[in-house]
Amino acid sequence: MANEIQESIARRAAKELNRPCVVNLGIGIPTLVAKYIDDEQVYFHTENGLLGVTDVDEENKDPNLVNAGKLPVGETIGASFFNSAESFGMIRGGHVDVAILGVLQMDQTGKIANWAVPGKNIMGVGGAMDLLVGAKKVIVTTTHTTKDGSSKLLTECTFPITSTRSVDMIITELAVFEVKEKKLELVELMPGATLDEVEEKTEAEFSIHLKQRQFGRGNLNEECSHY
Amino acid sequence: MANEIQESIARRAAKELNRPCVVNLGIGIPTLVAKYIDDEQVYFHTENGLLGVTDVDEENKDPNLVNAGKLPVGETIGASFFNSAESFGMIRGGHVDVAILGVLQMDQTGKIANWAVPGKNIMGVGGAMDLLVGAKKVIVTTTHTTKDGSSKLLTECTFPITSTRSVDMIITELAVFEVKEKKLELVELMPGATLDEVEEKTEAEFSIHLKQRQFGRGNLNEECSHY
Amino acid sequence: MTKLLKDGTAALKAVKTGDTIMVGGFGLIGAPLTLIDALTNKDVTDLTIISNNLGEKGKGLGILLGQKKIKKGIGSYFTSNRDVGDAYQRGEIELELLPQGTLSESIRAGGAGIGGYYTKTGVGTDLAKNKEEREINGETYIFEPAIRANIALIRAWKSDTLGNLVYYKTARNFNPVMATAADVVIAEVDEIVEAGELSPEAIVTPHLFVDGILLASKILTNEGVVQHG
Amino acid sequence: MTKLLKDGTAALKAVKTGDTIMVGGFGLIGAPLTLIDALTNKDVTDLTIISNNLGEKGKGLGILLGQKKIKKGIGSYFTSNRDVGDAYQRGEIELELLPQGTLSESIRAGGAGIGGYYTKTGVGTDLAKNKEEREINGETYIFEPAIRANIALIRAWKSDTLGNLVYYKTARNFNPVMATAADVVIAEVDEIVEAGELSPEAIVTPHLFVDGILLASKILTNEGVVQHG
Repeated sequence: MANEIQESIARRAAKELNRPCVVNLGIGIPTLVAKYIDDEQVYFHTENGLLGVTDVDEENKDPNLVNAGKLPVGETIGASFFNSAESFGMIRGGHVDVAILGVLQMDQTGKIANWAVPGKNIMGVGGAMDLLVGAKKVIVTTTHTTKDGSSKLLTECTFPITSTRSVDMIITELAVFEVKEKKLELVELMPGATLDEVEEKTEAEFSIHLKQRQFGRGNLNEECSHY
Repeated sequence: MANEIQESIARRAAKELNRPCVVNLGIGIPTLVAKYIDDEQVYFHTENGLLGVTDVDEENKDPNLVNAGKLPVGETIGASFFNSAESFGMIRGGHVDVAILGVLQMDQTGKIANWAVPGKNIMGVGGAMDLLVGAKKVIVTTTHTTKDGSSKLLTECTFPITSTRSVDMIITELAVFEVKEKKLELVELMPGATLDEVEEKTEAEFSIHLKQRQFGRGNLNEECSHY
Repeated sequence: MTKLLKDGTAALKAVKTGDTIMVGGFGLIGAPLTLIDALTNKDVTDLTIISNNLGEKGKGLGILLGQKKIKKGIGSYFTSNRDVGDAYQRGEIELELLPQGTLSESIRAGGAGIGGYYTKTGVGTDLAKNKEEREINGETYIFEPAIRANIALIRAWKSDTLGNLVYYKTARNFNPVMATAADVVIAEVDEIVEAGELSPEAIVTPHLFVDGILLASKILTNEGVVQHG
Repeated sequence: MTKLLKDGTAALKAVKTGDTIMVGGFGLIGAPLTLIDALTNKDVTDLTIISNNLGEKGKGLGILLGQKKIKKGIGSYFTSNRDVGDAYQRGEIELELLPQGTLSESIRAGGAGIGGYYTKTGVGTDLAKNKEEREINGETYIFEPAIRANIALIRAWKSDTLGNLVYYKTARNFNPVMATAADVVIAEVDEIVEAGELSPEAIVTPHLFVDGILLASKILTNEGVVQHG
């Protein structure tokens, strides 16, 4: 069940990617997004130094070819390798079109917390903060609630924020929100979800602008367009 | 005649290079220094992006292989190419052992002026200032006087200085000076030169510490040593 | 192959009057001669040109200067073209002179999302006048802001069909950093190869930096610039 | 070939108690496992280790941690080794956490003679506490100082006899920037080739950065770290 929830979120996120597009996927649900991309015009970037990440078979695993989660990956035809400073130059410099990230919490202005928990030692941040300030578009993929059923979409984050930048879109198993001028707009209910359920499970304030959405290929938008 | 003067200065400068050593040569007399290096342990760096500069025959000239003076050069076995930002990172970061540079003027603290002339438009600086702040050791090679016979070693530069950093050594057709704690020390008279002549043609104050010098190979010094 | 451009006119579609344009090259070496030629044929003016030199007299960017299309030049060595000094004397062009290391580092910073940085280069000289100083570990540095442009026109050796680039010998110079620091990046190349033909470990400019690719028709030879193809 | 080192002991000749040491790698991937092993066998302490992670539990730099030789760690992701948190709780180790992009950029700055720089990364977060803010073009940046070390221990794929280096796939990571930012740089490599065998255009680390070369005897495989040769 948990798996099907994650897969549905990932499947929905995949529809947000125009072509061509350079995408950085966080660990967890974001990693699943790649499964729902079946063409070559989405280029996956991993911050440890590879543009052109792809799946790898068990028998072709290379211990020195991994993604940012240190999991074995493959390289596409036309892939390139670079060092960490160059990789984060790409990220901070605005050369990565979309980052798809998991979160611990989000607030109603679209700020997220995904790197530290209060009361525990702050031991790791990795590339989370760089992706938040640098990616042209940030999409959050997450379950709507924590394991104990409380909302992850809060009035205010109680965990340390990752950036003052608001994300652009939040995709859960119940709903899709866009963030416009630091306000949440509910734009879509996920299959089977009701408005009542979303309202009940969302602490953050949001407005409702449900729209009929069309997904296509090749309709370049500003995040993903090349010249 | 002028040529023999230049050659004698270049020949003397070549003796200052220990092995192994990474050296950047300015245009003019410094370029001649390479003629007096007959082994492979001196590696010439040019700031337009090549480590491993060497001479090139007329028939092997490549229009896209040049030094910082835009003159055709060759590449040694084991040479490498890099971009301008990387090249100046090497220079500023202290990875070039010695820079040998020409000057317009020097003062008695060892500061030099080699990029601009008062009253004319300031139109070019190139890599002069970067080499001055970054090279571990800076050697000046120059004629002792200007064409009209006035000293290039002045109490104070009247032309705009290239850096607040003092150079380490000054080699002219008459003498060799070391710069110690921002003071000039005459350490050597060039063949045929007299102390009287040096004193007469030098406006800058200097002390005299003439020494018998020995030149050898392989005696690593701190500027050129590798681990 | 969506990035392949059919000619110089198509390549410069995005260029407008008033734009800031980075142009690769060290003199004519590694300069995008085909794209520069197209720029001289395009009806745009008031350009700010960021390039190590403004070409040579009557060559490369020197032609653009003669057309009075350049409002301002940012570079390290304008001395290579006497016309620049003359135009400056006549008040026809504004100039900003930077040490070559500062020019290349500021462009790199612009491409890497760095707002500015501190360098020792130039401290205490005429080029540091009015620049902010800061002591770091007992040494004096000056602040230099990052540089970005609307357009970068660069030259590479080979591009694959995705836009991954490698460079030839000292024709590399400013091109890889300029490829990172403009909203639109057009690369003129000697050769276009299939994706997969360039070694993934040897690619210098990954394709995400490159928006358009044009096969070069002006080539620098020992006999000067020649038209090719 | 003067840079070739005969074993780990010779390679670490310059390492002293109290030194700051950069160690390449992203976890164990691209980490100089042979040199780390030699470090665990050397009688030095009070080390400051600059590395993305402090290894894994009981592996790589994790062994050095267990030996209490590390006074301070500077990195971006200590979470990969639970022992780090425990040592921190017991007050045995000081930690400085930086965003991964800031860590790599500060090292690059240290190697390139840049005193410090302004980045947007981390602005307004707990990691920016007490860091200087500056507005540049209407956006807020924070100041980050350059980072250098006494020694850098890195891993490359191939070295030629001069010390020119190329790297293998994602084992590249922090290694090329660390190669620029220490007084003494030792590279552990899988293979040593003759000068001239590496393409001059594909060399990632020119030999002027490299002081010593050691042929690797600890290799990361799919089955873990194995001893070789």
